[in-house]
This record gives sequence, structure tokens and C-alpha cells, in this order.
Amino acid sequence: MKPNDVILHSVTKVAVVIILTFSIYLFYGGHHNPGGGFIGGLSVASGLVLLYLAFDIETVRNNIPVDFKIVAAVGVLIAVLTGVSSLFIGKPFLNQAFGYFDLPIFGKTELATAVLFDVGVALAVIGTAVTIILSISEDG
Amino acid sequence: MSWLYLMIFIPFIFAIFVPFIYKLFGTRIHTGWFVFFAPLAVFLYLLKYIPMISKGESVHSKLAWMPSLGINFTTNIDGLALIFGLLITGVGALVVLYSIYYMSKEREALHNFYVYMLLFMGAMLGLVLSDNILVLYVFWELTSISSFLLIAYWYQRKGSRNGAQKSMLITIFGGLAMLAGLIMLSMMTDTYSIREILSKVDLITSHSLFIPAMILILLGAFTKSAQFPFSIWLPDAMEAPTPISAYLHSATMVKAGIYLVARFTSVFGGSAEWFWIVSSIGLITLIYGSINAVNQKDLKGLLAYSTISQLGLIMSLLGVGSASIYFGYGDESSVYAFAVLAAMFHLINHSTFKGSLFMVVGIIDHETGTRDIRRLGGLISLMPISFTITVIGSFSMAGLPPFNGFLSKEMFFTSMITVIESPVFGMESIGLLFPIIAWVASIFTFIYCMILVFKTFLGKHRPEKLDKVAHEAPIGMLIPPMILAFLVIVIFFFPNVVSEYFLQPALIAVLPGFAAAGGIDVEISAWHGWNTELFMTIGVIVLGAFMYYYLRKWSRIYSYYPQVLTLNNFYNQLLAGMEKLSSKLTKQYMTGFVRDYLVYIFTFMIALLGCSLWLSKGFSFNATNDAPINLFEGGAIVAMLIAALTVVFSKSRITAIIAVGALGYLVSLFFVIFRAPDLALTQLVVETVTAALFLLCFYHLPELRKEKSKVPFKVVNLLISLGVGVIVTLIALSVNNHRLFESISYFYEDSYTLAGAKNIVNAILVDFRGLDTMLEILVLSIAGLGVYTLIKLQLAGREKK
Amino acid sequence: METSMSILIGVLFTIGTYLILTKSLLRIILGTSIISHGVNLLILTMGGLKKGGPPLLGESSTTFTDSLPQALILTAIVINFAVTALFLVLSYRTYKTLGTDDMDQLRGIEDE
Amino acid sequence: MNNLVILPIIIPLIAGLIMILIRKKILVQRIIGIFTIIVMGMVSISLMNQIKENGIQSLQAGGWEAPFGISIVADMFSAILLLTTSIVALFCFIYSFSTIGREREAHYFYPLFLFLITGVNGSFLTGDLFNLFVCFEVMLISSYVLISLGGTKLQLRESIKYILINVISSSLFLLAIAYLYAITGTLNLAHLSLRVAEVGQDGLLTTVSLLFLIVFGMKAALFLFFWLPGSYSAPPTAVAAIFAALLTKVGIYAIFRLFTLVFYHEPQITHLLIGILGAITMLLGAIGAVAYWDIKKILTYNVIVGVGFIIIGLASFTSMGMMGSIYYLIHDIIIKALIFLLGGTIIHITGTSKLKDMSGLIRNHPYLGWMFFIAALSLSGIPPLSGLLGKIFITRGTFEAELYWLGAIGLMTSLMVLYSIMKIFMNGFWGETYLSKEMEKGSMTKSMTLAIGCLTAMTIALGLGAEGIQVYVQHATDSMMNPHEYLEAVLGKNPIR
Amino acid sequence: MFTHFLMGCLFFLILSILAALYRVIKGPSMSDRVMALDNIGINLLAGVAILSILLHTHAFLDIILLLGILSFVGTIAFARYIERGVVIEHKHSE
Amino acid sequence: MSISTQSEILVGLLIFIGTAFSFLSAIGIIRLPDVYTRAHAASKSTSLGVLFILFGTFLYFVITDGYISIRLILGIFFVFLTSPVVAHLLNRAAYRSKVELAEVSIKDDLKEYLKEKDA
Repeated sequence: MKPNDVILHSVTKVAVVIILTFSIYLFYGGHHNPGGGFIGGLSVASGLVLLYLAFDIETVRNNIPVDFKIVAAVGVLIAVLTGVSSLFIGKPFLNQAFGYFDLPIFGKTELATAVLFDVGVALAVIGTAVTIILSISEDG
Repeated sequence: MSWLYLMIFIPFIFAIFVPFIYKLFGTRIHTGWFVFFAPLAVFLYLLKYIPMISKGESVHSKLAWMPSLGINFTTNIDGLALIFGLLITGVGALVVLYSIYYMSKEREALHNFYVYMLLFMGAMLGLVLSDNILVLYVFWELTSISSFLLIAYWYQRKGSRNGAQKSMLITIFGGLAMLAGLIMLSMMTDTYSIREILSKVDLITSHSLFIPAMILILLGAFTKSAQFPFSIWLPDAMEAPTPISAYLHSATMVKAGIYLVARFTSVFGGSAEWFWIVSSIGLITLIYGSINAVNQKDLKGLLAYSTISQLGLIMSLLGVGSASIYFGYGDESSVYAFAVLAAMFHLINHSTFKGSLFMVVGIIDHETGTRDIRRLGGLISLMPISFTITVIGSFSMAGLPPFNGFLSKEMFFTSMITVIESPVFGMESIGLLFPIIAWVASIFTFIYCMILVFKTFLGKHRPEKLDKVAHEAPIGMLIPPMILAFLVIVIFFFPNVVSEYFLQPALIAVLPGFAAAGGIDVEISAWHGWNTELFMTIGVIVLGAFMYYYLRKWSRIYSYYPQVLTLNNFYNQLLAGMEKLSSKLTKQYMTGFVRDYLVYIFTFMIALLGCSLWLSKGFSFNATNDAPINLFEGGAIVAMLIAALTVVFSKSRITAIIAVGALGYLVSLFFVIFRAPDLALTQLVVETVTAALFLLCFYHLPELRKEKSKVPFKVVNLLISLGVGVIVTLIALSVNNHRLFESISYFYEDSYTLAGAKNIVNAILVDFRGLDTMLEILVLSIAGLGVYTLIKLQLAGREKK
Repeated sequence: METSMSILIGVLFTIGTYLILTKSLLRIILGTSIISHGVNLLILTMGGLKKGGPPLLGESSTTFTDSLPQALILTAIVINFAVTALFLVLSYRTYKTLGTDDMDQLRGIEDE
Repeated sequence: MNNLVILPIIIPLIAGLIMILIRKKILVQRIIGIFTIIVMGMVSISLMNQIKENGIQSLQAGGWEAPFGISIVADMFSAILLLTTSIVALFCFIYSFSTIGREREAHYFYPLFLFLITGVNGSFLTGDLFNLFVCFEVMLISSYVLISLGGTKLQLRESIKYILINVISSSLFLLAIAYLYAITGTLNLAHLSLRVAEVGQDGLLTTVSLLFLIVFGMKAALFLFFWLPGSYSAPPTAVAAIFAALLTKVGIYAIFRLFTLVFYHEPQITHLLIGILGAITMLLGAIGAVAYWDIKKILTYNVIVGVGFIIIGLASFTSMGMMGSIYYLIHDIIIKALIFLLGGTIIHITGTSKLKDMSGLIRNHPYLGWMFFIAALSLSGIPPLSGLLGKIFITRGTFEAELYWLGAIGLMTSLMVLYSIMKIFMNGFWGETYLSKEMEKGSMTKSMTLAIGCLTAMTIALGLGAEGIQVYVQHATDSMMNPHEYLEAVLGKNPIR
Repeated sequence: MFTHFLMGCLFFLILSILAALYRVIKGPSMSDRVMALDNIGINLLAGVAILSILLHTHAFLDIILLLGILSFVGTIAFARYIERGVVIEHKHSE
Repeated sequence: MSISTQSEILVGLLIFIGTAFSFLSAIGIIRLPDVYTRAHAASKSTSLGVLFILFGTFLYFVITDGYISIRLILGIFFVFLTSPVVAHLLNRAAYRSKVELAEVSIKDDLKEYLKEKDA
């Protein structure tokens, strides 16, 4: 007899929505509350994994056609590039020209790059976590 | 400005072009003809220095190599260097000429041959001409290497390879010892220049490193000059083509050690240690070589041992001569200085007669196909010119007139008698041994010289035992030995020309004390009246002839000497033993079990940290500053202990995994207790994912087995793990009581103003220490890639196909 | 608290080490896990315990526990997770390819 | 503040990430890789010159002042190592083109290679203890993947051991960092140096420093080298070469950095211990090299000998010995890569690593043979190749420190090294040729010849032209023997206590 | 008083966790273990809730939901594993 | 009686009930004979207990800080949603992996159903 997963499937759909909402919350709250890119990313990943668990790889892949290795790489790339750009902003000679007066603006800039950096972290985490779990599951 | 250093480079530059020339002309024109010009040019160039040098001057020039380190390519040519330089290039030119006929241009890889040879020649020139000890070392090792290549020229033969290896190991060993000695010298004097070192001799003699430096440098010299007990490489080096043997063992390689000893005589000479070591090793080598030479069946082997013996002779002369420095400048010192003169003289003579002999042996080998004394005989009628050359060379070596060997042999006896007549360094009693050993060794020398001449050329000719039909060699091949034989005779008749132009300047170079006087006042002549030396020579001839006549009777003694006790056997055993022992030792601890490695590592850690903590009294314990602990936390700790112990004792894998998961959850509980919400969150998620991974993977892993291991194994494990735990705890406790500074974290508490973030930890992660995080996610992504490739790329299965 | 934590960490190290020294690959990996838990707790302990509130501004507390070790541990946890994942998969792969998880049989012939 | 300093970390990182995105385009990956490494080399050259002109260059990541943010510091020592790294990386990279195989190329070999370089460069540049740990991990995890990439049986078996040992050493590293942080309350190396100097290096600090020594010793294969021979014989040649050239050197670098910058107050304990460990390492390494008749084994044990020899320069703690160490470090990085590439090529050609199964290769491969010969001589420090100066100065350093036994062991092992390496030459290249060209398992391709040839030229050039780098080495030595320069560059003139 | 009361509750929660831990170790079936584990997760969640009252902080409230999520995903994974031997199916067998 | 004391009593009561349920279920987990019965204890009463505790916490923060925590509501909802599913899946898994019922069990409906279906 084939087991049917109707209960699981329906609950999963609701649960994943909750998880993703929560993840976004965690991610955004990171700067002022516990959370941040890493946790946010991991909880997104756990939501995705829940999808894979409840359904199967083929189904999920058809609906979310993403190569998660690339997601990871793009995540790191984003983090690095924001790092690089903020380094250029943080250069003393740039700073001396504008930073002296525009300290609030400078602060704002910092904030933006930090969030962008966190996006990178989150993407990297999502990509890696899903890649690992999928790789293993696909084998054997 | 002199272009002297360029002379050293000429062989090297030629060496670069040789392969091209070989490729271009190959079998049409013998490559040797091109190579011939290199040594010839240098020889002619060096001749130009004779007048200047004979006045006692020296020339030096400098080419910057590493000026900021004081390592420069400084060349210095004085009497000593000039003798060597001329020998190297002169004999070198002759050897190249000889090799043109000896080495077949069709069959042999001539480009290799000549490249090695030129490398060697250049290295030797550099060795004797350089003033910088490090540069000297560079060339020293280069001679070892190039001779290694030369000896193994026929690399297909096992004998060649072994001989080459032996010579390389021994000479490079010596080279390394010498390097250590030279470094010590440079430390004492703070310079790398030999001339400056010589000017700071008093700094050296009073230094505590004097003896070590001396012994180390002597080790270098002895190995290179094949002194006892390092002589074993030399006979094996006879595997090389004969031109090479002629070159290496008559004029160059082995003389490098002599050069070194002569060069540093004025530094170390005058001390009893130097005198004793150099002269006694020389004498031992002398007698060891001559006795062994008699027993040789191979003509080249015989010459090899004779070379060893003759080098011992020169070495002992230098040793005796060093006493001159002890006396300063004066009559007594000139008596000893005479020995140095004799050494230089014999050095030249040896090069001439030994060079010619090697070449003749090569001719015999080339024309008859064998060098075995037992198969040869009666060649006199077939090879008359070779015979004549052999007679000249051998008789000179045996110390008979009218050949130059006679003169230097007489001088050798004179020097040895000097030791008794004006004793130093406690020679009074034991000094008598010197002339006796010299005399006995000379008898054996005489015998093997006779063997060389008579066994080969006289007696019955037995063509059936030869591989080829014997006949006289082509004239081109005979010219080089003829030139050398001619020199043997010329020097006998004009020794004082040699003395004036070469020996006296060399003496000054060795013993700078005589520079003012322009050398010592000595007239070398064949006839001194009926003195002790002459009687000794007559005794040598009489007794030698007698013993040669009855050679067959008494030579059986040799066979009683146990093979086990030979130096060669010792060397082989040493090598084999070293390999075997190394293998045994390495396999003992490199078991391939990672557990063993971990045991070593942990044991080392426990021992080191434990000792350090104990010896440095670093341990301290004080719990008064501790944060309070409450029941709940205590319970959590207990729970943790239980979970951890469960992992150890569980028999099922799932229990173990779950217990570790529980442990992880408890850790995150601790993070909550210790006010680390971010950590708790992360730890929770990570722990769950890890547990999931364990689950995913371990489905395939087998069920945990009960550890089937012996009790001692477990006890060791237990002891080590306890040790690790205890050490970690002890250091943690001490550190806790040893907080010396306030943490830098106070800075981060301003994170809102600094980074606009209220979550300090997050601010640290993405801002203050963003680089860490960036690299951390890189690590994570790489791990992801790794997992992916591990699963997807499986070359292992394909190996089978 | 610090004292008891130190002792707890010591015990974790002991157990972890003991597991690492056994032959089963799974136990070894679990051992490394336990050791890394110990390390994380140690870093936290070494930062000083309960010196103030959680390092969140805008909460009621005015003093905070040392925030730097927390950041360090966070990084360490992630790295450790990455390594553990890789290690696990590697051992899984090894078991599938070589057919054993016994370190004795994974010795390899040193002479070959 | 100088943004150039961060580039050696960032450039290979970004290049590697881009390579992941263009996974299928292998040719493009190769070109990007070569380009990246060359740019890296150029950056390090310009860094070297800047340091020569203006002293140590540093960058506070994110602009946060020194002990609080992460400092990236390039002193001459790091810059020299960076340059050497890029040189070696370039040739190993080129060598891998024709040897690594399509499948590995398609499975992220090149990005992983660059990530490894990222980690190595990061370790050389970072001025922060914890960041050093992170950089180590970047390097290590890339090496884990590289060593197991392909998943052959040997690779799997050895990589498990490799990972296990390194995981433990990483844990111990964190342990040591935790202890040190508790005592000093800081992580910045310069600040640590300042604080340790202020209170003096007491017993507990010394103990913690020894823990660091153990950790780095495991990575550098200093005495705790047991994992090394197995691990380095598993991966493909290009990987083994870069491992042999760089991974242990990073550990050595860390030991040098820590024991010249922070824990230099008790040399009679720490440095003597380092010396003893160095001596044991050399001896055991040399004994191992002598023991085997297997190319891979001989070469890997030679890696260990090199480690010991470099370390005793530090043990002498004289500027002469330190200078020797730097020279020898540069030499060792290049020569280990070269000799591994050569050994790998021999195995590639003959299909075996057992010396007794090969003979007379020189007839068909004269260039390979002579390059091997030169490399072998260079490896054992025979002049005038690159090993000479290092050998001389290290020996002199130990003598000056009156550690005569140490210098003696160093010289003795170099003889054993020569014996072991000549064994390969004499048995592999000399002797009867019984393997005709057609029977060989593989052939030499242009990229292999290019890589080996260039590295050989490098070792000759480094030996003859040592004067060219002398200024830099001297500079590096001086700043290592004088930590104040480093402190000032990182913390400024008036450091926060 | 309130604090002490909460402490007491926490203590009982710990006891519950220990009880579940006993079941985790004892088994006997895989399902038992997983169930007990799930129970531990839920109890931890409750513990964190009480703790955040005790410490009077909002900081840990995230943990509660997170724990819930993880415990759910984890248990589902376990259940899948027990039932089918694979955790994630490549293609649904239906 | 101040507002805080009142709230404390209310919250305390809720938490007490929750803890009691949890603890009882823990006893159940230990004492009950087989996996299927234990699942009752583990899922039903624990869920209830946790819901009480969470609700108590929620109220506490609402009353003391006036802080309506969305996260807590989400959490309560989530636990409420998932805990039965988990129990269901686990039990099904147990049954399918052929875990025996306790000997005291008297009826196995599913077995009969399956038999019927197979037949």
C-alpha cells in the first residue's frame, strides 16, 4: 500500500509560509535583535528542506528551478563585493574629503552595505545548506 | 683590473655550447677538438702570471655576486693557486686531447662527457682561485657533483653508479663538515675572505671554536683527498672512463684537499693538533695505500691505491711543514718549511707521472680490452712506446733517478728525518715512527711500481686471454702521456727552475712568514752525498727488489685479511644498516593507524603542557570571582554529563547520534543561560541540521560494533583522554584566575553609534569583524561544493574498469 | 560557575578524545563534535560568565556580557558545521567505496 | 592605510567565485586563473616595494581602529611569501591543465585551487589571531576538498586521516585562542604583543604559547608530522605539489609570526623547545626519506626535513638564523613544488612510484632527468642553487646561538636528503632503459614541461641571483627581529592599552 | 516568590527532559527515540519561554519558534527515514 | 493587589498548568507500555502543556511590557499546527517499520484493514 501524505502536504504548505515569514523577520531583525543573515538563511533552508521532505526533489525542482551551488557562490560574491566597496568608502583619503561633514550619510551608507552583506551571508547559507542536503539525498 | 675570474668561467661558458656543437657536428668532427681550446686558453693565460707570481706577488680581482652579504666572486692568485691552476688546465688540455682518441665519437654520448668535464674543470679552477670561503665551498661541492656525473658516465653499469654514489656521499659529507668549519671561521673573523681571515689569525687561535673548526675543515680536506679512512671512494671511482680517472686522480679532484690543507696551514698550523692530525693521517694513508696497491689485480685499481698512498705522502709533508709556523720565522722554521716545499714539489711530480701512467693504462685497456694484471703480459714488443712511458712513470713513482720522483722522494725522507732531529709537539719519543713508516711505505711503493711495469710488459704474451688483438695505440693517444713523461725527466734535470718559479711562491702562500725572505734558501739537487736519505733509497730498492722477486710467496698474506674488516665492507654495512634501521624505525611509528598518530600527538601535548604548567608554576586556582551557580544550571551540567557519557556507552548508533544532538541542544541552553541569544539560535539550527546530516549519512554506515580491542588499548585511550581533559581543565582554571587585562569588547558596546546596530554580536559579525564572516561563509560554500563533488565525482568505481 | 564549567569542559574533552581514539568512524566524528562543543563553551567561559545582560542595546540592561567571544563562537560554530558536514559525507563516501568504517582497516599499506 | 594589502585575499576569492558561476567553460576558467595569479604576483611585488619604501603596510578592515577591527598587515616577510606563493601557484596551476583530468576540472578544481590560495594568502596577511584561524580554515577546507576530489580509494582513505587530524588541531587552535583571550583580552597580534610585553611572559602565558606551538606544529608538520606522508601521497600531482609547497609553510609562518611578535620573551624555553622539535623533525624526516624505495614516500618525508630545517633558524633566534630561514623558506616553497611536480611526472610516465620498477628514464627523457637532477641538488642545498644561502645562514645562526648540535643535525640531514633523492635519480633515470617510449603510461605535455622548466629556472636564478632579493630578505629579517615596527604600523604611535 | 515559582517549574521541565532522555537512550524502537526527542524539543521550547520571563527579555522569543520549526522538520525527517529508509525521495513513488 | 501581582498569579497559574501537563506526559513517556501509547503522552499532553506555557509567557509580556510578540503568536500557532502531524507521521512510521504493539493491546484496526485491502 502506498502511504498517502495528504495531511503532511497540506500542513507543510502552511508551515513553509510561516517559516519563510519568520525567516525574513529573523533576517531583518538581525541588526537590532537576535538573528541575522546566518540564522535567517538557515531557517529559509529548513523551510526548503521541509518542502523537499514533504514532496520530492523532482517536484520541488520543477517549481523552484535554482541551482543552489550558484546561489551559494553568488551569496559569497555579494558579501565580498559589498566588502570591497565599503573598503573603498572606508578609505581615509575618501573620508577626509567628505566624511568629515557627512557623517550621518556615511553612517547610512554603512548600514546599507551591512544589510547587503547580510543578504550575501544568507544566500550563501541557503545555497550551501540545500546543496549539502540535496547532494546526499540524491545519492544512493 | 684583471679578468682573472673570467678564466674560471671559460669552461662553464664552453660547457653551455658543447651540446650545440655536438648536435651540429656530431659524428663528423670529434667534439673534443672544440673543447680542447678551453683548458688550453686558460693555461696559456695563466702562464702570463708566472713572472709576477714568482716575485712573490699575488693578484686579485673582484666580481660582485652578493655584495650586500659579503659574498663576492673574489679571485686571488698566488703561488699556491697558480700551481694548481696550471696543473688543472695543463693536464686538462692533455686529457681532452687524449680523450679525443680514447672516446669513440660514434658510440659515446660525447656532449655529456665534455659538459661534465668542463664543469669539473671550471669548478676546480674556481676552487683554487677563489678568495671567498663561501664561493670556495660552492666550487667545492660543484667538483663533488661533477665528479659524481663523470664517474657515473656509463650510468648503465651498476658499478659506475655505486662508485659515483660512494664518491658523492663521502665527498659531500666532507664538504658539509668543511662548510661548518668555514662558517665557524667566518664567525670568528667576521669575514668571508680568505685573505682577511689570514690577517686575523690571532683572533682564531685564541677562540674556543679553534679546534672544532680545524677538525671540520680537515674532514673536508681528508674526504676529498681520499685520506684514510675516507679513501674508499677512490678505487671505486675507477669505474669512470680512463681519461677521467687520469684527470681526477692525478691532478685535480684529489688535490683539492691538499689545496685546502695548504691554504689553511697558516691559520691552523703551529698548533700541535693540526700537526698531529694532518701528518699522522697522511702517514697512515701512505702506508695503507701502498700496502693495498700491491694486492691489486686491476691496473687502474693499483693506480688508485697508489694515488691514495701518494696523497698521504703529500699530506704528511704538509702536516710536518706546519710546525714551521710554531717556530715563527727562523732557521728552525725553515727546516720544517722545507717539508712544505717538498709537498709542493711532489704535488707537481705526482701529477706528471700519475697522469702519464693513467693514460698508459687507458691505452692498454683500449688496445687489449682488459686491465687485469693476470691476463696481461709480454706487451713490450707490441707496445714499445707505451712501455717506455710506463717505465718512466713507474720509476719516477718508485723514487728512482733520473726521474723527478726521486728528487721529491728524497726531500720527503729529509723532512721525515727532520722530525727526529728537531722535535716539536712531543715528537721526541714517537717521532721515530715517521721515517720508519715512510721507509716501509716506500718499499711497497717500489713493489707495486715494479708490478705495474713488469707484470704488464714482460713475461709471456697470452693473446688468447685478451679480447682484442693488442697493438700500439695511435699516435694521438700517445702524445699526451709522452708530454707528461717528458716533463718527468725535464723536471729531474731542472728542479730549481721549478723551485724558483713555482715552489717558492707557493711556499710563501702557504707560510706567509717567509714572504719577506722570498722563500727559503734551498737548492734541489739529485746528489747530496752519502746521506741518510740516500741510504734509505738504496734500502728501498734492495729490499723492494727482493720482495718483488718473492712476491708470489708472501702475497698470500693478503688473503688472510678478513673481508669483514675492510673499510669498503664497513661502508656497505653502514649504508645498508642505515637503510634497514631507518626503515625499521619509520615503520615502527608510522603505522598508518590514525589512532596511533593521535596518541602521539595527545601524549606530546599532555606531556608538554603538563610539564610547562608544573615547572613554570603557572597553575593557580581561585573560585572566589566565579559567577554564582544555581540549581537549574547544575541540573543542566549534570544532563550534559549524562548525554556525553551516553555517547560513549551506547551500543546503537542512533542513541549515540541522538545523545550528541541532545548535547548540542544543552549547549544552546547554556548559551541562553549565559546571555547569548544569537548563539543559542545558531547552535540550535546548526545542531539540528548536523543531526539531520548524521541521519542522512549514517543510514549507510554500519551499526556500531562493540569495540573489540584489548584492555591495554582501552587503558591507554582512557589515560590519554583523561590527560587531555585534565590539562584543558587545569589551564582553564588557571587562566580564569589570571585575567590580566580588560577585554577590548567595551568598544563594541557603542555599536549603535558606530555601526548603527543594536545587536552587538551582529554588529561585530557583519561590521567590526566582517572579514571573518566573509571568509566563514566562504568556508561554508566550499564545504557545500566539497559535499557535492564527493557525491557526484566518483573516479574510484571507474578505476576497476 | 566558571569552575564547574571548566570541569564540564574537561569532561567533554575527555569523552571526545576517548571517542576519537576508538576505531569506529562514526564514533570518531561524534567525538570531534563533542570536542567542538567543549571548545565553544570554553570560549564563552573564557569571556567571563554572566557579567551583564545579553549584548543587545535597547534592552533593559546597561552592562553586557562580553560580546566578542560570542561573535567568535558564532563563526566557529559555522565553520565547524561546514567541516563536520564535509567529514560526514566523506566518511559516508569512504564507507560506500571501501566498504568499511573501521579505522584499522583504513590503515592503508604503508609499504605499497 | 593601504587597500593594496587586502587584494591578495580578495582577487583569488572573487576569481574563484566567478569560476563557479561559469562551471562549464573550462578554458575560460584556466585563463581567469592564470590571469588572477599573475595579478596577485604583481600586487605582491608592488607591496614589497611599498614596504621597502614606507615600512610595514596595514589596513584596518572596515576602517575600525586597530585592536577592535581586523588588521590586515603586510610586512616584508608576508609580502615575500605572497610573491613566492603566487609563483608556485602559477606553475602548479599550469601543470594541472593536462594532468588533472576533465572530470576534476568540471568539478570545481580551479575554484578550489584559488580558494586554497585565498586561505594561504589570508593567513600570511592577517594581523588578527582569530582571523588567522578563519583563514586557516579556508585553506584547510579547500585542501580537504582538493585532497578528496575525485574520490579514488587512496584519496578517500588518506583524506579521512587528514581531516581528522586537522579538525583536532583546529579545535586546539580555538582552545588556545580562548585561553589567550581570557588572559589578555585581545585578539589583535600587535595588541597581544603589546599586552604580553607589558606584563611579561609568565608561566601560564608560556604554557599557552606552547599550546599554540602544538597547534601550528601539527599544521606545519613540526614534529607532529605523522599525518603528512599518507596525506600528501594521495591527491593528484598538481595538488600534492601545492600542498607540499604551501600548507606546511603556512604553519611555519604562523610559528614565526607568533614567536617573534608575541611570545619572544622566554626564548630559553620556547625557542629551545622549537629547536629540539626542529631537530627531531629533521632527523625523523631524513630517516623516513632514507627508508623508502618509493618516490612519493621519499618526497613527502623530504617535506618534513625542510620544515625542521626552516624552524631551527627561528630556534637560533639570531638575525642571521632568521635571515637563513627566510631564504630557505622561499627556496623550500619553490623546490618542494618542483620536486613534487617532477616526481609526479615520473609516476605519470612510468605508471608506478616504486623505484625498483623503473630504470633508465634519462634515455628517453633527458630534459626531465636533468631538471630532476638540478632539483635534487637544490633540495639538498648544494650550491649554487637556491638552497645554499638558507643553509649557510641557518647553520651560522645556530652556531652563533651556540646551538652547535642543532646546526650539525641540520647539515647531517641534508646529506641524508641528498642520499634519498639521489636514490630516485640513480635508480629511476640511470641504469638500463627497458621502457621504450611506446610502453610508457603517459607522456609529457607542454604545460607540464613549461611548469617544471620554469620552476627549475627559478631555483637556479634564486641561487645565482640571491642578491636581487637580499634587500627584501634583510628588511624582513630586521622587522621580524624588531617587533616595534609592526606594532607601530598596526596600532599607531600611541596605542590603546 | 514569582521567580522561585518559575525556577521550580523549570526544574520540573528539566525532569521531564531527563525522562524523555531516558526514553531516547532506552528505546526500544526507533520511533520511541524520535518521539522522545521531539518531546525534548518541545519541553526545551517551554523552558526557553519560562526563562525569558525569568530574565525578562524578548531576546529569546525567536528561539521558541525556531525550536518549534526545527523540531518539526527534524521529526518529519526522522519519520520519513524510519518509514522509507530515505529521507528525501528523488521522485515520489506514487 | 497590584496589577503586576495579579498578572503574576495569572501567568504563574498558566505556567503551572503547562508544567504539570508536561511533567505528567514525561511520566507517561516512561511508564506507558508501547510506542503507540507513549505517543499519546508525548504529543497530546505535551502540546497542551507547551501551549499553556507559551500563552502564559505571551500574556506576561503583554501585561508587563505591553509587548505583543508576533513571534510568540506564530510559535503558538506553529506548535499547534505541527505537533499532531508529527505524532501522526511518527506513529505511522512506527507501524510501517513493524514495531509491535504492547501485549496489553486488544485491537489492531489497521491490521485488519490492511488485510482486507490485500485480500
